[in-house]
Amino acid sequence: MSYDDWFRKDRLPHIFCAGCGNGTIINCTLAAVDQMNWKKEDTIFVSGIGCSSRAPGYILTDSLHTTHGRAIAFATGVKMAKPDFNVVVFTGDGDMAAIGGNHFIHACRRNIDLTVVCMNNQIYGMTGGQGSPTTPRGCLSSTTPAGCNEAPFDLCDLAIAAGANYVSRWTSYHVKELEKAVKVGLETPGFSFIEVLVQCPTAFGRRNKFRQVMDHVEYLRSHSLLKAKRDRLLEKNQPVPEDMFVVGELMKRNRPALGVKP
Amino acid sequence: MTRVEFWQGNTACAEGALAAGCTFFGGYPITPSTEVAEHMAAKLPKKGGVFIQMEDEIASMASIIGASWTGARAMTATSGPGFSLMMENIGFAVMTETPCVVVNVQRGGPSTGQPTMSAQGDMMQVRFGSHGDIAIIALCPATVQEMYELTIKAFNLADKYRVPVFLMTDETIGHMREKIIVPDTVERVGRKPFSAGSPPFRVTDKDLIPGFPTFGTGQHVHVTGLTHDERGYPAATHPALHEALVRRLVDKIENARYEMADYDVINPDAEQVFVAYGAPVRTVMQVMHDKKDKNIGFLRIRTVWPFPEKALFAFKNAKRFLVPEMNLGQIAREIERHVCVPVRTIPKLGGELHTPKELVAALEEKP
Amino acid sequence: MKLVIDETRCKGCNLCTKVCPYKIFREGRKLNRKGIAVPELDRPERCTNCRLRNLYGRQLCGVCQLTCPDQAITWIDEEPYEPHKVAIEY
Amino acid sequence: MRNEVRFSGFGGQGIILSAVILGRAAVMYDNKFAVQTQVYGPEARGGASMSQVVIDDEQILYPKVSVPDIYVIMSQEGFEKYGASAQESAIMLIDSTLVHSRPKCRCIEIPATREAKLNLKKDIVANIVMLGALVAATHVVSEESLKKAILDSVPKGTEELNLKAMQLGLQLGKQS
Repeated sequence: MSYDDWFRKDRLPHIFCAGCGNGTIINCTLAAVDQMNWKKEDTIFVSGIGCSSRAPGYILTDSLHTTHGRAIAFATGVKMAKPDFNVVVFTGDGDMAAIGGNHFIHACRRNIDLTVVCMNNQIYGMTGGQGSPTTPRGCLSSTTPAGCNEAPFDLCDLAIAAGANYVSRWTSYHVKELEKAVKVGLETPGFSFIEVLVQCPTAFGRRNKFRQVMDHVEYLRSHSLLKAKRDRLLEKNQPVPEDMFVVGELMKRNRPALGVKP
Repeated sequence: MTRVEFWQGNTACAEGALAAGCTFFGGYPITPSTEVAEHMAAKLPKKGGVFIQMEDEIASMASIIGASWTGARAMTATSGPGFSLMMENIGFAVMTETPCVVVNVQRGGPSTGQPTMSAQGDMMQVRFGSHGDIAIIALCPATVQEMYELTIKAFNLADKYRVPVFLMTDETIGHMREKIIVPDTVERVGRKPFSAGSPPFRVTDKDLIPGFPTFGTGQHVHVTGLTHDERGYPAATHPALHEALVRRLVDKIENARYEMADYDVINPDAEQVFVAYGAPVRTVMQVMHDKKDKNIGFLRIRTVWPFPEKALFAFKNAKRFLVPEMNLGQIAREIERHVCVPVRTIPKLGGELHTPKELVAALEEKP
Repeated sequence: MKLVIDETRCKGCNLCTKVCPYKIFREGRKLNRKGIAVPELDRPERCTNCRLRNLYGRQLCGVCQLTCPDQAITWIDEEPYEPHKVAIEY
Repeated sequence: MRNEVRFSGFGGQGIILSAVILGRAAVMYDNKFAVQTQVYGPEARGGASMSQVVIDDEQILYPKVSVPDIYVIMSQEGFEKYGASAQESAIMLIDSTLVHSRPKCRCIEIPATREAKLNLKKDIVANIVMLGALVAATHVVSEESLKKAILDSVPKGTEELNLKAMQLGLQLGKQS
């Protein structure tokens, strides 16, 4: 079996724009799920609202496409009622960090056995490019026409502080690493959070000098700083470049978790 | 063997849920409904169920919908402010035809209002509060005994009609302790079985209710709050499909209004007719008992939504309907839509139950 | 093994042309029925997965397949299997 | 016959529990009907706490107390807020240790808190003393039922203490 079998083939091609990286992240997630040897009937995909949240509609399992920001709350109900199920949540930065921020931190605090894959395109894609809680300072969006003047969230730091067992960050360029990270997330009992920075050519790139899809992917590649490298820099008291973001496994621990398979 | 208990309304509600086989409770503390959650927290895990205190009422509603799809009988309890927060996900439950039970122990509003006082101000919100055209079922108990019985009924109706069912009680009944006779067995009506292989939202039966494809049974059902076709796939820009879906969701409830109607008609030949639900029923009963007048009729409603308007027509000589409500006349307005005689609202705000004296005064006033 | 691009799924983003270590994809020049310039294969024999997957019994690279956001890239078995002789350009 | 009993005191005296025990005695052991209601909210915690019980041989329709005929008052503030308006035909049991006002109606003074402290070394059971006195003075429920209801309701390990308190109350009630 390959991960290709996990798609609802009658639903493809999906509605994502040409060049959108969400499809890449679905591939990597399903490739990891496929390696787990999970049964389709025991695996549930849950999502909220937004581009990212259309993902479960293309996956051949029971799936729950819910209301804006609430995916993790719905998933909590599914997982608590049936700990036997493997529950994976697809969410986006606006969905999870803005309207659903409270559910996110509380799921981390409970350390409930979910795997959350956050497709962070740093903007509201589906509604047409409004600023989100992860839009970097200075970036243009339709609601920050003069450049975003608010500080963005570091979702991984948030998850770690709130108590998640597994936290990692990759980008849509790092497909192999992402696949592995999702797999570790799926294996880890407790709350696993994988943030994936993803290109959004339509809503983000167009406004922020990434007219070509590849320009943005290249930016994600060149500005990602491996955690090990960052740690080395810190060790040597060397400055960490400010315009880069850290990728890699940021937290793996074994705190008591909720809703773990009996 | 039945047994006698002296229970608070909220306890009776929780016990009713346990008797009905509720296995999942997701809630958030709010006066005056908290005792339901507390009782469930103490009892549900011992019965193998799951109690979880969520981070807010939005999450509570979300969690019970998620749990319901795994096959659990799921429930939450709240009051006005929390109920308002639940509205969006209530619409989701209606759209996705998810059975669940929501208890609203009503308190004085708007806003934080009167947390410890009684009201019936959410009767229209429950019917129309979520956006779009929805249809739901709302039950109103007037005794602690009914708190128990109607909670069980709420689970059965939710499963049968695949719709959120609301136990719209009030602080008066929720906080009152009263004698209750607990039966040793209760009736359970489960969900319509799903015939494997067919599209999950295809309806072939006259009752317009599709079978329930529980998660984990290999049906690979996609559940979405978007307008969806019979396969469950989003089809949000399809006008005819949307109309057909919303009409079905409303019709499956409204067409069954007489089937699920639950009311008592007392003195049908009377000219003056009280109509009441919830706590004010108690005051009307006191007045009926004290007056012993065949010319005073009483329609006591337990299933308020869908509204059983046929029951009003049982009073053929009615010259006037008197409607005591702990709001400014919400269900009175619904009654006005159906009858040609005057409808006298007897509103009561402030958190206290109507006194018999107040009802007698309304009864005796010159038209 | 043979690499195929599903024209019905491809949206023409050309990410594959950038991520393949062997550069076996190049931007398409002809528009298909949907008006999309589907990438073309350039000497696909150079793809390690195409050549050696059956030999090693596992996926060898597959970055293009994972990256393709539109699930348009797959490998199919060639019947009968014939090993190709190729000269690898570095 | 319908009796309407009102309990009032300050938070922590067990005012609500007294009312629940009385209602329970009537319903579970006297085969009567009872409805117990109470005032909730922050004002009932620090200030005057109040709870009421309606006891009737028939089904209780209107559940609220309109004109109480029996009062049990255990604090001065409780008296002022919930007892001062008692009608003349009512009976009022007053914890004379804590309440210095007296009503216009028939008043039975029970030094419950003092007696509980003196005889039982625990003033926490003053409410049970008052319940015993109430039953002795009014027979609103039977002594046996009260005893069973108390045993149902009090924390494990305190049964003996509470039964002693009840006996003390019964005595005080009979004397007055």
